[in-house]
Amino acid sequence: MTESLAITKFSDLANPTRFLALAARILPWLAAVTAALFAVGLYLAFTTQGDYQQGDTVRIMYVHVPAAWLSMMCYSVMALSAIGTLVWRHPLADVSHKAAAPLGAAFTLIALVTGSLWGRPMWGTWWVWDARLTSVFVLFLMYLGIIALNRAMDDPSRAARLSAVLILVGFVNIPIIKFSVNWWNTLHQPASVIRLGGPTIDGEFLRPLLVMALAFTLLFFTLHIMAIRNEIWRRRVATQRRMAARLAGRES
Amino acid sequence: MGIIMTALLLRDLKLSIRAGGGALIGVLFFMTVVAVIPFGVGPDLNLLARIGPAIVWIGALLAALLGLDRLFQTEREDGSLDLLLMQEHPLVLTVLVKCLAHWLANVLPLVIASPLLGLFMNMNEVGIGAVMLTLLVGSPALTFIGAVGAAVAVTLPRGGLLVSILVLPLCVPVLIFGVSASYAAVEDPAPFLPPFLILVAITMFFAVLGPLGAALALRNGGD
Amino acid sequence: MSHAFYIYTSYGIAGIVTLCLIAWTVLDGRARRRELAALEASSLRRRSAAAAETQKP
Amino acid sequence: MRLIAETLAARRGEDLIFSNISFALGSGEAMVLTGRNGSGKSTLLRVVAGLIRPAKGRVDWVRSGAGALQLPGEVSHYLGHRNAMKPELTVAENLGFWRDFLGDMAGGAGLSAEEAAERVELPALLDLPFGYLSAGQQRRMAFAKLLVAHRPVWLLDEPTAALDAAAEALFARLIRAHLTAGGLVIAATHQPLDFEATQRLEMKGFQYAEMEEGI
Repeated sequence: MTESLAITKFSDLANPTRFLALAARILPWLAAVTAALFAVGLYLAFTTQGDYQQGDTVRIMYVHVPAAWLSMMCYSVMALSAIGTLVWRHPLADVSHKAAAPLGAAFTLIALVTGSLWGRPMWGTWWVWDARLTSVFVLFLMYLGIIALNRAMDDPSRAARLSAVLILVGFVNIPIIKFSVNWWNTLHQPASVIRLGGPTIDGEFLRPLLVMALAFTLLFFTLHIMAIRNEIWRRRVATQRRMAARLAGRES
Repeated sequence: MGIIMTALLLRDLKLSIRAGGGALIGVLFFMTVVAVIPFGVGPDLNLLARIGPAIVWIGALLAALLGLDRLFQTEREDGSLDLLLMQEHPLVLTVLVKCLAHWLANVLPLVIASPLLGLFMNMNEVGIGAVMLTLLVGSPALTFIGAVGAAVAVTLPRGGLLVSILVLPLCVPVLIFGVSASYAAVEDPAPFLPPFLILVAITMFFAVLGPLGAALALRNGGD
Repeated sequence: MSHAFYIYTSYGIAGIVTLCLIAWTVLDGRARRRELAALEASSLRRRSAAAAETQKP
Repeated sequence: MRLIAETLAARRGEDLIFSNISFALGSGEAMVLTGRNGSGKSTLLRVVAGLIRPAKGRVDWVRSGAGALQLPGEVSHYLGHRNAMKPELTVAENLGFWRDFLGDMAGGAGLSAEEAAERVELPALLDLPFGYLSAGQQRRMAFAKLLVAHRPVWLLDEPTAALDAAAEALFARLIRAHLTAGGLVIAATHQPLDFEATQRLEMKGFQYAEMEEGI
């Protein structure tokens, strides 16, 4: 939340130096709260009752659902930042979506792996081309594509603008992908697969799930702020190096 | 000689890590190509399991050819190729080491990623292991054959597509024996070893012929 | 109906991926900070050397 | 040590670039190639380096005393229009690679990357990626590449293009040092360089009569 507010509202924070100062102040608290939430969440995840139908495997949901949620939230954050880049030409927005892409890819990977591990005892195979899993996999490929695009270009501001365009096109495309994957899936096989999650979650499972979701969300923001900071530093190093090259030329 | 070639290997590896993720793009292409197949043929797990080894092999073949056109072209663009050509030590060895570096940085990740794609194609453990093993053994041959194409097309401004067109027909034997060895491991009556050993032989044959051909092309393509 | 293996594997993998992510972010930050410090030091050195040279004559 | 060329002729594609060029260069001698654009200065250097096969004639590297026969290209440094350095790698990595890859010939030793950068008076830039350097700095670092491995023959193609006067003087100094140490230099240049050229070869292209003869 901090960045998206900062990006859209407070032009004060446009200044990367201010952002660095703010980050240094917030980060320890954010990290501490995240760690505490994870401790509580993990404790709850392992002490609550198992589901009578799914057995203990429901515990996988406490990791899987928050990771899947993050994979989508991260893309939304990136889409917001991409608008920031293209519309307001905000320097922090450039950095923000570049820093978020690897985080999104990692959380999507967690969602995929845990989903597959949950599905193995349920379905008997590691992977089923279920509509949801498939959509998440397509999202994963999109994240990797954005990372590759960012890495392929030298000039950071040009890379930021171009990947912002890609992110927005992808964002618009997500509902279409989801719809077509659903259609493709029901076309080929009847809905025999047990849907992940579903509406039949009762309070017993809801509590650890919510705590874990909150913990993961805060983890994302902690890492995101740190990654933005790293990226700002990386750019400063690059500019200072170029400056050093120019200075050395002038002296000799 | 050892120091010279280690220096070249290390430089090429460093470049492939730094110069904008060539390895990442190859793996990504591999995953995307294989992942798109089910959207075409449908999510029928039995069908996917049956065509799995072939799809993974074709995906790896295409992905392995992807970055090959840059093998000598980057060297030529900045003038390094002239210096590589002028040295006293055999050019064949230089080409061999460059192929090795390219394989390590761009093709080995494909081999490592292949079990994951095997899971997506609903292949069983034996099949996945067989595909990975045949890829490990067969993919160097793709790089060696590709090096000839890359060397032939080195002076062409848009050689990328041409390299693939030149090289793909030459890769057919590798594909045939790689896929048939993978199938032989899964389907009982066919023996695994004969096609696998032929694959090994093909790789060793091209490990000699590829660098020789590429060196010859580089010597004659100079301007 | 115990699926302990799948549960622990999924927690394990999730943990490993998360830890890798944290480690990568932290180490990347440290490396950048070190580079900045090195650049700072070298530019200071250059500046002081330049200052010393202008004072000499 | 002598570098001898006899009745060289070279083509590029179907075009005859030059013909009937002969010279002999001994230890400590320098030859300057002059001539208008397109007269074949670069092509002659590439022929000597062994990068282009001559259409006629031959270049030989003759060494006093017994020893393995070497091609002229193998005993030469070639500084072409392009710098042969990777923009993604740091200057130190580039120089270190060429130092290891080129190796020293008998009869001399290359400098370390640090010393070479010191010689071209840009020691502060060693840790920067090569791509960050300005055009002139890049050219100087490309010249430093000649210092990290010993080669008796230097083939320089417009070494001082896009350089200021100070850098030109620096290059001339380095070339003089190489000549004093018994090296050979062939340089193609437009502007006169401040070192004593024992020979001067003006490239004039070819005569039509020769082309009709089909050399």
